[in-house]
Amino acid sequence: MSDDTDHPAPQEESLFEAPPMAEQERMCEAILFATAEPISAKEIEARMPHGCDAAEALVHLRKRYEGRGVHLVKVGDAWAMRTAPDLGFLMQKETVETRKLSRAAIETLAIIAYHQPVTRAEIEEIRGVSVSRGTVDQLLEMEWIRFGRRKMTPGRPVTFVVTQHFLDHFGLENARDLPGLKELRAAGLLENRPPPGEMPQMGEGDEDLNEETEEGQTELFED
Amino acid sequence: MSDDTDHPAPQEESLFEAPPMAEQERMCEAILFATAEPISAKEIEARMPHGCDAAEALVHLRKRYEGRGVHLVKVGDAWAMRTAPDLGFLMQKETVETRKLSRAAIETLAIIAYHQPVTRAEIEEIRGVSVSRGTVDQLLEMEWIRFGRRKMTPGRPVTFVVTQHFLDHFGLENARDLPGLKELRAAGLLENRPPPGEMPQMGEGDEDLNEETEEGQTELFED
Amino acid sequence: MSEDTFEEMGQIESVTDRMAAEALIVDVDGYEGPLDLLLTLSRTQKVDLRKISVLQLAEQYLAFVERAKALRLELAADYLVMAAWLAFLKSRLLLPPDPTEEGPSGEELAAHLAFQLERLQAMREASARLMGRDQLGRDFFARGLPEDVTRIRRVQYTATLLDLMQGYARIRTRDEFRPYAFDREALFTLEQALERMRGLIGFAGTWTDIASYLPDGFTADPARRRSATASTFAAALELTKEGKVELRQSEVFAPLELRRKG
Repeated sequence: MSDDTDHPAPQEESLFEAPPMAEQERMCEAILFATAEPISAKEIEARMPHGCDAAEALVHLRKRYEGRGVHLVKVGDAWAMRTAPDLGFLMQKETVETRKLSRAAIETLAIIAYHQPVTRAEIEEIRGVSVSRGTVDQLLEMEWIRFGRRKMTPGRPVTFVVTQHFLDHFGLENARDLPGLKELRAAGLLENRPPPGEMPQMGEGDEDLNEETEEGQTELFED
Repeated sequence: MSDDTDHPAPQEESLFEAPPMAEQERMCEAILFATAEPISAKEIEARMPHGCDAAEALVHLRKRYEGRGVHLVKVGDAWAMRTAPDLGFLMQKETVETRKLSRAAIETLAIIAYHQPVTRAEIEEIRGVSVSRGTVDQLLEMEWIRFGRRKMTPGRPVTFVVTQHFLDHFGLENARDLPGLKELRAAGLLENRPPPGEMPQMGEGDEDLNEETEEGQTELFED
Repeated sequence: MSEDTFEEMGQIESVTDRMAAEALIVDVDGYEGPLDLLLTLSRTQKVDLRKISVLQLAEQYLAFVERAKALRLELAADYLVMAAWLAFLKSRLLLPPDPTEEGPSGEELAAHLAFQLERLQAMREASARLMGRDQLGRDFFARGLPEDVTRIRRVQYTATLLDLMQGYARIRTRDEFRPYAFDREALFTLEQALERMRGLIGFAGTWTDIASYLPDGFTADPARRRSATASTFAAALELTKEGKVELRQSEVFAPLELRRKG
């Protein structure tokens, strides 16, 4: 008992050496198989024995599952096991009937994904109509979008960004992997070009709504 | 539809050749991963393309997962993927909650520290109340106290002493280093003013001390 | 049967055209605003949106609005706003630029409208591509049999040396041990002041110096007087806030006077 405390840390470390990498890989595999939601390397590591390097083990594991019926995919800064998309046809039984999204909701989602962080006014400017509260609520409820930082423009409007859940759902590692993003940017179509004067402003009707949502949201912002 | 039943099986097989075994293995893997319940080879096969042999694919798959973090196990006559039993500890998340020792435990510990070696009867006499078994057990379990020598008095009662662990925790070299009451008061750590009407038990030395502190406080207060 | 009729008539082209024209009118509610309608109209030009003729588009839009009016269809205000603006744009595009005129030129406005249409079109295509991707729960799947992570809560008890010493002192002094604290005898608390004043304001019909509310025994000793004055003043503010009394002061450093309200 007293011996342990008398000696400095180095000895302790040698007592609890990190398991070999193959074993660490097994551990990551077990943890990932057990969870349905994406889980960060940090969280995985926290559950592994002291001294493990989850990030490295995950790289090995990902390679091991290449071409298999189940893949290790990266979702934002988290990881998850997912069945290979080409085998979807086997899973009719597992298919969950998703709520059919309205055209407005789909377009709003796409605009948020490609233009994020984007304010409600900017979405309205792009779609040319006001965005109904229900549309945004639906996307928030599905956890496909969330509030981002406030914009440093007059009124400090809230912005919307897509979530990890969104990335997971559409099999994206990163919001930068959105299809056609580069081309759209190159074509200048993701720019926020202010209209020259004397143009009718699109979808202005929702001022009060903005104010309403603005309150109480500050807590939701990271940093 | 009606065509299928009119023609005999052989022709159909040649039309839809079963995928290679590696592919069948992938399919089983994906189905097993995604299903919420154990699933029989027959059910798996029913979901695979015509001509597949799920039973054989499962044998290969089981082999593939041998020694991995996840195993393919048979549950009754169904199959399921399960994390390897030796990794069960990863499925636990330990949270340590630190709580303050109860007043009874602190007082008992204090008496043991100041009076060691001390018997239970002596502790009770000093505290004026009986010492519950749970309190002593808790301190023993924390390894802050241990049994000392038996006292050479009638009944040869066991005594309690504090441990090295205790000294380490409190940063003491020796139990004799514990400051005495007088020192505590002199250090200004303790105030010793009893509520009115309960003076009789006070030690003599307390009177002047009170005056002392009172003076000091008045000064502080006037500034 | 009906297919045969179409073929016989040999007018498929004109029928679909007619149906499209009707759809435009009947489905006016189906459009998501003027921009959406403009985008639909632009398709009849069958050119790259970058090369679109905004003038032609403006004319198409205005014709559409005229037709809708002829059919006595209710058009939302923003459709009419857009119609007015496009009429204005049309005149700007047709007339030679007036150098004295302020603001953006007709070409600039037209270019921005074309940009808006192109951007909306691009977002429509992007959303179609997004929804066309493999989706979780449809094309690929998560673990069907997730295992729960059991949370083990371990309680660790702790104490400090001070706890220990205080515990011992408590026993040795028969429980009459308190941690070091200020002597509170010279204190007159806000609660005490409030309680005292609540009892007394009933009598304060006329303006009275709040100094007269200091309790007995708190006026001679400076420390006690200071504490009582502060608390009484705070209590007076509190009662003013509650609307029970009024406070006044004739000049800086003059006595504060208090009177019952109502």
